[in-house]
Amino acid sequence: MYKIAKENLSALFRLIAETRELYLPVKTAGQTNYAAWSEDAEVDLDTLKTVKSAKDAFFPQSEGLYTVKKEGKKMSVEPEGLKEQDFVVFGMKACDVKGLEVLDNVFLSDPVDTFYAARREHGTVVAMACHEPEETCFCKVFGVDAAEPKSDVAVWTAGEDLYWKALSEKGEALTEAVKELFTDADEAAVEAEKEAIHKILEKLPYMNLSLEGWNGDALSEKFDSPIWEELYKPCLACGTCTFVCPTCQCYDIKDYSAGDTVSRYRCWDSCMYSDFTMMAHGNNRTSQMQRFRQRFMHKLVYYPANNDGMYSCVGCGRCVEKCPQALNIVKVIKAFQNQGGEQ
Amino acid sequence: MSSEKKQAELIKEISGVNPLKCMKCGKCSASCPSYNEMDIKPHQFVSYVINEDIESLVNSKSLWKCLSCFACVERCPRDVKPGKLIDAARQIVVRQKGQNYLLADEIPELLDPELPQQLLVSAFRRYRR
Amino acid sequence: MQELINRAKELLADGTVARVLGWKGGDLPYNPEPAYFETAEELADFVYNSFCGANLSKYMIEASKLEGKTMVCLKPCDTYSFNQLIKEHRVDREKAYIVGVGCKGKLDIEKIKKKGVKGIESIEGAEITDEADTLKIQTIYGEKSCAYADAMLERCHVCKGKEHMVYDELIGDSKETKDADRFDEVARIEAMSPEEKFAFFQKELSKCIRCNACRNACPACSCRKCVFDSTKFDSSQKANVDSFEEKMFHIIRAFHVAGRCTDCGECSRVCPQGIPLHLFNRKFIKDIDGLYGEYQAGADTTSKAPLTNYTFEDAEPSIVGKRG
Amino acid sequence: MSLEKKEFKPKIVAFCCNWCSYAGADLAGSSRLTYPADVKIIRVPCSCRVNPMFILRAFEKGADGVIMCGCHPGDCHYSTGNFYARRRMTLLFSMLDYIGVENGRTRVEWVSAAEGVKFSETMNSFVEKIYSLGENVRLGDLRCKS
Amino acid sequence: MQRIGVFVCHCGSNIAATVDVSKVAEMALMEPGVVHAEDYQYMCSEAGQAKIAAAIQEKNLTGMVVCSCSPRMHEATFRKAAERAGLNPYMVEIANIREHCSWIHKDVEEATKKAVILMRAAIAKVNLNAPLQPGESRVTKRALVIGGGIAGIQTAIDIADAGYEVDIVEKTPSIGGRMSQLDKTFPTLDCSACILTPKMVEASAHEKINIYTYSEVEKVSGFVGDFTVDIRKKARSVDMDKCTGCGVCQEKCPSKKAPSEFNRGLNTRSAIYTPFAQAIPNVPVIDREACIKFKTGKCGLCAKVCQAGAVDYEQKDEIVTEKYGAIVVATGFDTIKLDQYDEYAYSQSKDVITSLELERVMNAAGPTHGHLERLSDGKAPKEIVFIQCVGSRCSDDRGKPYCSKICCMYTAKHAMLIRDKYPDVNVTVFYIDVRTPGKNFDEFYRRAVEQYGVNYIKGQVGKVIPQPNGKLLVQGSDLLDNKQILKEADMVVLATAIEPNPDVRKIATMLTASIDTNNFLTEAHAKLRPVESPTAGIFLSGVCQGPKDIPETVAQAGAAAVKAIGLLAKDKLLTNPCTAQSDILLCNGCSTCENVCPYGAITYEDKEVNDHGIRETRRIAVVNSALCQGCGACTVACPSGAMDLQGFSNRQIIAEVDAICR
Repeated sequence: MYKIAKENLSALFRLIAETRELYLPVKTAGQTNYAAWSEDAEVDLDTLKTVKSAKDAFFPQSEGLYTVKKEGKKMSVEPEGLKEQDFVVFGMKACDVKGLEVLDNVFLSDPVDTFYAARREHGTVVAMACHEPEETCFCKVFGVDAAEPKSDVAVWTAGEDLYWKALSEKGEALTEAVKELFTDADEAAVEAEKEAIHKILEKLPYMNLSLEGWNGDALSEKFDSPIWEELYKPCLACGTCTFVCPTCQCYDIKDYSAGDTVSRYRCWDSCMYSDFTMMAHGNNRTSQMQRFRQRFMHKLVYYPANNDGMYSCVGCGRCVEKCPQALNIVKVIKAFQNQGGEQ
Repeated sequence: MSSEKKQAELIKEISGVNPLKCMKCGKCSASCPSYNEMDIKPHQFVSYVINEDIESLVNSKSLWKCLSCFACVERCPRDVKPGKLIDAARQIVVRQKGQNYLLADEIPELLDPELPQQLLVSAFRRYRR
Repeated sequence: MQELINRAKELLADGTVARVLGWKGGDLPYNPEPAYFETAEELADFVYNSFCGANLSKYMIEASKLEGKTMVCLKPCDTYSFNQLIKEHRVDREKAYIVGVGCKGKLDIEKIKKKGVKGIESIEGAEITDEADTLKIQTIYGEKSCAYADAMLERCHVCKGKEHMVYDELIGDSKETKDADRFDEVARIEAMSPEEKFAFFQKELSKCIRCNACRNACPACSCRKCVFDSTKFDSSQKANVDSFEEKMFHIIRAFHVAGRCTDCGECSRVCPQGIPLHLFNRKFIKDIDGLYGEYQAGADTTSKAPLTNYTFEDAEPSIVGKRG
Repeated sequence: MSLEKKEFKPKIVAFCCNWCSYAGADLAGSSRLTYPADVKIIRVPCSCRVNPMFILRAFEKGADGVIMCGCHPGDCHYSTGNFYARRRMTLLFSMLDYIGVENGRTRVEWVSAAEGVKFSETMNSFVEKIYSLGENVRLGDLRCKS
Repeated sequence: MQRIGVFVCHCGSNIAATVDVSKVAEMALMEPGVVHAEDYQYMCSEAGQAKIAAAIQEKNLTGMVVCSCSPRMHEATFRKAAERAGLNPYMVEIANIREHCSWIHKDVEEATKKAVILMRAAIAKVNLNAPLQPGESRVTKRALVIGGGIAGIQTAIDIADAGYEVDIVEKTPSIGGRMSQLDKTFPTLDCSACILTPKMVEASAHEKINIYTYSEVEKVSGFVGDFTVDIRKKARSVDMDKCTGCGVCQEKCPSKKAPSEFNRGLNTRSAIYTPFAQAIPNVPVIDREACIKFKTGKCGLCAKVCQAGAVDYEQKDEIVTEKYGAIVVATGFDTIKLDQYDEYAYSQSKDVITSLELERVMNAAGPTHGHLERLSDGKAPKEIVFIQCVGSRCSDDRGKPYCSKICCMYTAKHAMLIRDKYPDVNVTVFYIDVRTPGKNFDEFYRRAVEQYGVNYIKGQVGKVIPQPNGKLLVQGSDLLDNKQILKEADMVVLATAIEPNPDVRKIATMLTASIDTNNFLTEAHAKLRPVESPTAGIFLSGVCQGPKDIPETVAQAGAAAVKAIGLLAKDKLLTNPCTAQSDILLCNGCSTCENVCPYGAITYEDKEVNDHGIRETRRIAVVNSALCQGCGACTVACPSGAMDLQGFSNRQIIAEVDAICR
């Protein structure tokens, strides 16, 4: 365990950035999101939740796949290179780290997504314990400990210091590279911080949410429930919940023509969109109710059914905060709880 | 560029006039109150500029006989405005004397019995900055 | 609020309406959601408080297709949107029983949180009947307070007035909240140098994630299929690959609603990234007012919209450069 | 960065209505009134056919200037088309100005079928303006800048 | 995928001298969809068209691009050629590499590059073209002639002689127009009335011609073959059917102070009046502004003296709605106002008059009964000065930039007539140029100089100064003698510029006919289609299209009639298939498009739709393709992009933009 005074963090960032790309929460025009570090970036570690999750660093909102170049009637294809540069994502919360596990299950199982795999290989995650969790958090429900982030490096803030602990080989390597800025520390302050966090977590309103009945077996009864018909009504069909979510992994593949070159890229898609999975004949989900249901069935039923009971929600609460019409996964879970007896 | 051509271009630039627009109607000469005093007539100013014979224009009597009353400028149907051409030719002379612009203090020095008063007034109006 | 519930029960009971469109209480002190109620029992969950910011008029497009009338609760500003939708034949006036509800300014939870308020347990002062100027907020990190006006949505500071443009009956009192000029912010940007303007919008739009919340919440964006979703224009959609795409999207969106936008402020309210999207629409409104005469979309259902109208003497496009 | 500076050759799109401005451009041609080859004309039936999307699209794909020409107000072949176009373009240009795009990059001129001279003068002055503004970097998709 | 052929025309050296045509053809083959490319000397020639036909058939082309002159020139030619070879004509696009490229650029490399880009844009468009089928519309076998001067009369007679109904709408109480105001005509010196009156009578007596005098066109809708026109018949206050034309009312009318329009205000007329003796119809109108009955309610003398009981003070304006297949504009001209020409003292002296006023002065029916006298004091002038080009050929905004064309000849006529009748009068003409192209014209002018001794001075007049003795001091220049001339004259005559009738602007707007900067109506092609407006079904007759003398006007009137007859002779017209269409799956039914459609071509219907499985009834915009003229206003007004224009679709234009910016 090492520590570094908070006021020296910029020196730390500068040092990391010398050898690696560094992504961390940066405030732009009033909002905090993960972005590349630079000398004049306004680093913001105080905001608990960035608007978008850190998923961008491994699964960018859009990324090129290959480019087709036309010369006369001849064409040549140039695949996009894989990530080769080591990079660090600093400040991820335990929930977002858990989100990566969800993505790993999808992208690293056969067939392996090489773009994602390369990013995972070159990325080192420095995760940060949640100093002051908020009422929208419910990570505990999905087995996440906000005080004990599991990643390459874990850091805690306590008093005027930041405590640093490498948890993996990649973490050790990063620590080695920046050790000169650290001083040794004992675990007392961190333990106290962890305890304080756990105490706060107990008080949060959503922490005791029950997931009873949500598992792979309940598929058709959940699917056919009339509750969806009521739940979806306020939904605007925007993609906010999916785009801020640390686990949503659907993407669309599109082409962009710049005249003599055409680039194929992928970009996040949202199951809330009317053209999600649009095919030549149309769309297999014709109503917003069906699209709305898809999102939650996927998170709470389909995904666990295929991944040994692991949910593809991590309880970060971003959708709770950001849905324009105040819909969210918690309301969905609760709605079924209340009606539970009827099924 | 020959010096004649340069001078002609300079006149066009100062006056903002395109002499090629002239259709040789003679209304300028018909309007001119100093016509009889002039050796080169107003409608001829245009041809002198077209022919790049600025030397003759600058040395003409007309240069100092034009009252700058601008009757020709007002009445020219083709926007050629011989009055402005002659005015520009005068400015070339003034500039050659090393005087880009006139100052009120300099007027007495320039006074010359040959020079019409109106010219001074109009020159002052035009070249004062 | 009780008055609203009672009236809703009456209207349901006497068959005037088949359902009520209002808000249902949430599970946090600040997250009520738009909801339909079909029975008196369901109305137990009905709420109407200062967090009911959503403009329900757009829901009436779908509700107009349902059997029977829908009682819809519209705030004064929402009624402009409803009128505009009538004008565009998107809602059926006959299918709506409009209850004009009072408004004393709606709250923006983001603004409260931006003040560092975390772990909210309860909020006092947000009920429609409350007269308090200050919100008392109980959090797990202690009690906090916040001036009501400081927590109001941007649109409420430039409120168009508390008069309903269309309604069947009015319930509840309103309180004037306007304390700023609607066009001040636009004028401030107009006064910037091109470099500053560009930097300002570049920074704001760089946050855009193309979630389409602004479009989908907008009552003027009522297209069945947006041009950005259709293949007709070969236009980009949902990806933000290049910074130009957001500009294109927001400019075209603002252009498409120009002369139709009532300035209801939903776009800015719903933006998860807090982009002041109203600045686009309001620029057009300011230009239209200045160039073609004052026009308030949704003030009526018959007037000709500025972009489907003209006069011989209209300003030339070159005026843009001349205004300086 | 390479020190070699590529000579700036602007891409300029001109939308011309079929009845007046396109004919005006034809007249400029048959009168041999030159203007720079940077200008490429797209024929549309009327200025009111020009969608703001087309203009932004041109910028997206790398245009440095877009000019729209139509019949003089009151002379529209379809009576009213250019009146609507005038309002649309005024608002669009104002918006582009508002977001910090140099307003010299867009222009509307009314050119009749008889105004070959005006057409060529307009194009000359517009191209000159675009040269003075230089490359368009504020609008445009980076993928198109190769 | 289309199979596109590209044909590059050399146009002799017009294109080939500045554009490397074979390079263009070679580059064409690089483009997607292009399966054939060739260049040829004259693509529009028979041999060129044969090459096109051969390629279409041999290579199974589905689309083609011709890189040639302006589509306004030969698009129709190439489309027809394609159609003959079995290709839908709307699968043809033109890349204009002549007017927009070879003629304006000098550098071969640069011009070739541009030509290639223009070609690419056309190819990109054709790739998205779809075959279109023109619709059909009917032709109403009736023509409308607006204006009852010599142009309108001649056109009407020619159309009527071909067997079609014609209506003439004339704004003033009588047909006859400017020609009726003239005394003699050049170059034969016939009496104007003697040759015009028979034409007027012929028109009014023609069974196929119907004349609306004292009437104006109020509203025009529809399109070629099927115009609907509202004509306002202004209240004449005299019953046309009852009036016998005896003229007693005019004699008895106590209000005789109204300036006579016919005599250019040089004398007055009664409030109830026919403009001139030979007026057709010979039925007076009451000028309600001047009439005592209308101003005060008292009088009513004309009604009392009218034995036929024709006077009707209660008469109201009447709107007649009529359908026409063709419309001919013959609105003629007026002289310009001279209030900006102070130097000629027109408003200061009664003895400075315009040439048209001189016509009235010299006319036996005019204010001086044909005696040449000064209007100030009635004295016979001894010295007359004519000033040419007053307001013509003027590049400032006081006058007109064009040559009025008729002044040189009528001035020669006036000078000659004066010298003939009053040999003691000196006539001086100040001219800039004397322009006499026309049969027997120069001979006529030379006669004025040689036979009649008219003094022509090359030079313009600078100013005219009225003298205390009543004379006019004319200060002019003689450029040939290089001297300034001061001349005392008794009378000065100004050859005032002519301009199109001011009403033509309003009429052109109603007809959607285009107009040039001088308010002359634009012809479809300056050389090849001089009597047609670019707007189909609208034809031009007389000075409304440009300055003309009488023989030219009559010739053009006949030409316009032939064009109108050609149209009326058809039973059906093929309509432009490039019309708007609404996509029922995208349409919101919001009515925005309807609001901007100038033709009322858009209506709304409740339609059953199946939107990928969602079945519902929706309000959908429907375009009447017979009414739609394809302007595209609706396509931009439509926020969802449901409205699109065939032949100029969103995707086509975007493809062109992309190709150009590539």
